[in-house]
Amino acid sequence: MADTNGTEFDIVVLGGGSGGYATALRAAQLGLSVALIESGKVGGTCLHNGCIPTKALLHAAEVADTAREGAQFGVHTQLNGIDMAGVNAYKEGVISRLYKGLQGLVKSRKVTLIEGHGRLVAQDTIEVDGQQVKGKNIVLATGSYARSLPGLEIGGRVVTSDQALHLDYVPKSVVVLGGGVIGVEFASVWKSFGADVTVVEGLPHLVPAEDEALSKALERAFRKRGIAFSVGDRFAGVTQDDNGVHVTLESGKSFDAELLLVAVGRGPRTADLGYEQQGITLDRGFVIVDEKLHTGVGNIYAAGDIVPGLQLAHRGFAQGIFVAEQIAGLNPAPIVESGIPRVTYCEPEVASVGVTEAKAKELYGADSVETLEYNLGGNGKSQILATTGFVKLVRQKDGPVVGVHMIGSRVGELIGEGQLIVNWEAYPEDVAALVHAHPTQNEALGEAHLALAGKPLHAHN
Amino acid sequence: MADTNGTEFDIVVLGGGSGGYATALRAAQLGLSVALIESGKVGGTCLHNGCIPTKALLHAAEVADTAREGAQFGVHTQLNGIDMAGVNAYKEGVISRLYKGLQGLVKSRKVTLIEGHGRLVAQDTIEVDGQQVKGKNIVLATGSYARSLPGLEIGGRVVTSDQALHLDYVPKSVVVLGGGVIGVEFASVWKSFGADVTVVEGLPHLVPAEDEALSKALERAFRKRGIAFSVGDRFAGVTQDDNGVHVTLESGKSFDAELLLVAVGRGPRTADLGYEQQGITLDRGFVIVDEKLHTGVGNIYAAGDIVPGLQLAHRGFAQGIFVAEQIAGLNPAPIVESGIPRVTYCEPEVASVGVTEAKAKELYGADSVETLEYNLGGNGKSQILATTGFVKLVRQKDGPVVGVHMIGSRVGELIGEGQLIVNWEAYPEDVAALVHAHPTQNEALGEAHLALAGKPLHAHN
Amino acid sequence: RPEPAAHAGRVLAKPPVRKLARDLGVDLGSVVPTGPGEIVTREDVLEFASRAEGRSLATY
Ligand SMILES: Cc1cc2nc3c(=O)[nH]c(=O)nc-3n(C[C@H](O)[C@H](O)[C@H](O)COP(=O)(O)OP(=O)(O)OC[C@H]3O[C@@H](n4cnc5c(N)ncnc54)[C@H](O)[C@@H]3O)c2cc1C
Ligand SMILES: Cc1cc2nc3c(=O)[nH]c(=O)nc-3n(C[C@H](O)[C@H](O)[C@H](O)COP(=O)(O)OP(=O)(O)OC[C@H]3O[C@@H](n4cnc5c(N)ncnc54)[C@H](O)[C@@H]3O)c2cc1C
Repeated sequence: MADTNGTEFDIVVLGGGSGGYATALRAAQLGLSVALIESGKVGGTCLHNGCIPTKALLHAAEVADTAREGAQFGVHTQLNGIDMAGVNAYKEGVISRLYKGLQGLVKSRKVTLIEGHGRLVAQDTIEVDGQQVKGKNIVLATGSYARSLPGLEIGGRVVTSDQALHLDYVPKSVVVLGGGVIGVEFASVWKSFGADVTVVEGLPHLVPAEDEALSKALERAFRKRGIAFSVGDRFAGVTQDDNGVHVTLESGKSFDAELLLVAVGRGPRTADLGYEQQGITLDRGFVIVDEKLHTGVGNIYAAGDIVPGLQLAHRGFAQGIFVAEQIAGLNPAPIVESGIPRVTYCEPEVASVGVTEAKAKELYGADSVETLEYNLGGNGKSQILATTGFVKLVRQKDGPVVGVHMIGSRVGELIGEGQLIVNWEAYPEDVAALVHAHPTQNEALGEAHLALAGKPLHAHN
Repeated sequence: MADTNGTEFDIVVLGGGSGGYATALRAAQLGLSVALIESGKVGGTCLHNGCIPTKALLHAAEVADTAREGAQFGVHTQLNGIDMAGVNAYKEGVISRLYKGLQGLVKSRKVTLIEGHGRLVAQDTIEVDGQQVKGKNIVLATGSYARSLPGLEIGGRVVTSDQALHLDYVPKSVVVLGGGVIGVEFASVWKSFGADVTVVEGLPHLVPAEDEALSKALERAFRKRGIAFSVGDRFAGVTQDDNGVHVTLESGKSFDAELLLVAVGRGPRTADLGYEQQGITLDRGFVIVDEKLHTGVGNIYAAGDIVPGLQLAHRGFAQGIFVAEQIAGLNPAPIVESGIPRVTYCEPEVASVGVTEAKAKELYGADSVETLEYNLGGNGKSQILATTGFVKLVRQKDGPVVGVHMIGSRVGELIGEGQLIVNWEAYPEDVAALVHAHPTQNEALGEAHLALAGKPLHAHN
Repeated sequence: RPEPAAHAGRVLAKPPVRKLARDLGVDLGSVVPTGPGEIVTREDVLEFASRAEGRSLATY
């Protein structure tokens, strides 16, 4: 471990995940001295057990689907099977290349990386294996862990994403508990890999945080793909034996499968780290902060999944950058949570930014909201990809576009454009004035804005 | 044919391709009476012999590549061959669905569609099969045809894209004359389908209209894919017999192949249509217009490929919409040609909007231009897709981003975001303030802008 | 002299300028547009913000 006795850093960051390392990298760039304390691997959940490995699995799933469905494009392809060892080697290869890159960055920016488990022991001190690391500012970024339900024990055939990412076989059948982002992504992967999949969601819809139109469309798409699901019926219990799991719901319905994936959300990793002792306010384990991500205690800030809100890696990046700039005195503009883009990488993909129709009506009044759906049936490139779906826009009447919601293969990449539109408060007319490249999928965004501006081109009035 | 004797339309449009039908649809929407004259099929080159069929072939090519390369992702896939009858059926299926949609639109907007070959016989009259169609305004949109070189005759084993799109077999080997958009797209398709391909380009680079960095990167990528090419050496001649073609270049180099695709650009379809007789100025066949697309003669406008500039379908749409709005008196803002996005759909894709580095230096002075390249090696999603490439930004020093240039698999979809940035004159800081979704490819655009704004996150300073 | 564009319904500004104004706490409707077609430019917003800052400092 780096010997830091006697040094006082400008910033000490606890936790080297998306939120923590972004803080450290940006702070170092701004000329501050930074210690980054990490007990596992820099990169955290996202790189090692989250975003990256799941998206590698999803790409392997896409490859499998493509080979399965080549005939419809006139290409004689064949899927002979999934080699999970090979899939895992590919996945680990991607992680290790990115990990190497990140380690290089941390080093080249002269961040002092301290390996070990840290605890907050004073308002300006983190203790790591008996060593005191002092900072003028402290940033807490200890991230999250896979939650379970009361009485639902993880073990054996009952797994979370942590174990699911390391399976060395494709299960014959799986029950996925939770129809949120992580649940539907794994459901999508396993179905493509040949498993029988049933998603169980207690709320009335899959991806319940999304605009209802997207939820319904995803349900239709899953039905078509043969992914079974049950909504609006809560988990009651599970038993397991050598043959598999037996899952029951409150209604009495039950499902048998080889495996149960518990994907019911992620809890903040804030227990036993000395946070409360220093006066930090926790709410159900989450660290409460103000608009500037300050905890209200000393010079202690927080970033990433421990802060209530969207649990997304790029929100962590944004908060990390924000905190570093705030500490450096740059007075950055606060992050607007609804302006953060959200992508669910199942097949078909779901992507959104800004507010849902329901939320917009709540904010602006039901009469002051206008929406428009543009069907991908009119979009040449989507036809070529043989995908269906739509773009749904939400605007304030006579005002800017406040929500972009999409479903369809590959639409996740269109959210880059969507986020500029929403965050820059563009009017439909601003977008409609710019002709989109033909034939692309992003053209569907253009067409939707043309239509919302009252001048649809490839759409009926 | 619709009986239009005696009617005077607000607008008569000659040619029902991208430019013509966009004019007609927009004008009808604005309450104008419109006649649309088309000798072939509404949709023109783009729908029937251009954008759509080529992109269908390119998608079939992607499917083939995916099946060929599944092992690297741990998926046992196999490519057993290309069934050109199947590929063509798929392609025709896409076209016919979109064609049906377009016909429905034309009908529902109450555009009078007149089938037949038209000629301009007076400043306000088009004659079609002896019938006089009169309009207060005339819009010429007769499009383009595949050009050849002097002395190079099309026929037999020497084909243009028109024939290439209808081949019922995969050639063993092809020489592609022309390394522009159409040439490299066909080269990419045929290579993926298993042919030996050689591209011959007289200029020093492939895709010579692009920023040189993209040209060079595409050349590297083609080399890696085993697509042979020769640049900076002009075509001298070709002979053909039962076995194939024998192509020679000015240097004396020669190539043998089963087929020669001539893709040396597209000429305006303006001969023998009465244009000059009515006083319209042609330059090498192109119709000369002012900023408002007016020909300078009567109320005659022009749109699409017959107007000098980018020969792209969406430019045709934009010009069509512009002309309709201009005639309707809406006084639309003139189209900035450099703001039109450009995508080349070969593998890897090439996409750009705004000006190249060279052009920017010419416009603003060599000292007033700053550029930045962000390598897709640092982009998680690109690593997952196993693609390489980069995003290159060009900005005016202390000014807005004036060019976005990209290469890599699937980057064509990122140009939607690129075009907002360039056309809305965003500063790197404007984009850098918005965190992009992780892990997407559009994140690379975000990272590039972060870096250009002086605050790289996942990149070295 | 040109009037602020507020009353004309929608204030014209390129979208990134709109966002810049919000970040700087500038009400676009109070800015005098100098761009073509009465569009509020980036410079207009920056100039307005610096004048506003000067004023608020002066009242201390
Ligand atoms: C399966 C899955 C898929 C996901 N997919 C996506 C996706 O596609 N896109 C997306 O945006 N987000 C995704 N996420 C969410 C994303 O991973 C998190 O939002 C992100 O990792 C949060 O970053 P963080 O820095 O807050 O926490 P973490 O990434 O959890 O990092 C916290 C770090 O702190 C360390 N640490 C904790 N306590 C201590 C201590 N006391 N001492 C020392 N070190 C400590 C941990 O070892 C860890 O490295 C996914 C998550 C999962 C589980
Ligand atoms: C192989 C290929 C691939 C392409 N790929 C793309 C791409 O991916 N993206 C892109 O943006 N562009 C692409 N293009 C270019 C695009 O097709 C053209 O830019 C677009 O079609 C131009 O539209 P237009 O209306 O000017 O002409 P056209 O589409 O050529 O339409 C002209 C129409 O007028 C009709 N016509 C002509 N003369 C008469 C007459 N005297 N009387 C009656 N009717 C008449 C014709 O039958 C035709 O239907 C591609 C072109 C080719 C050849």
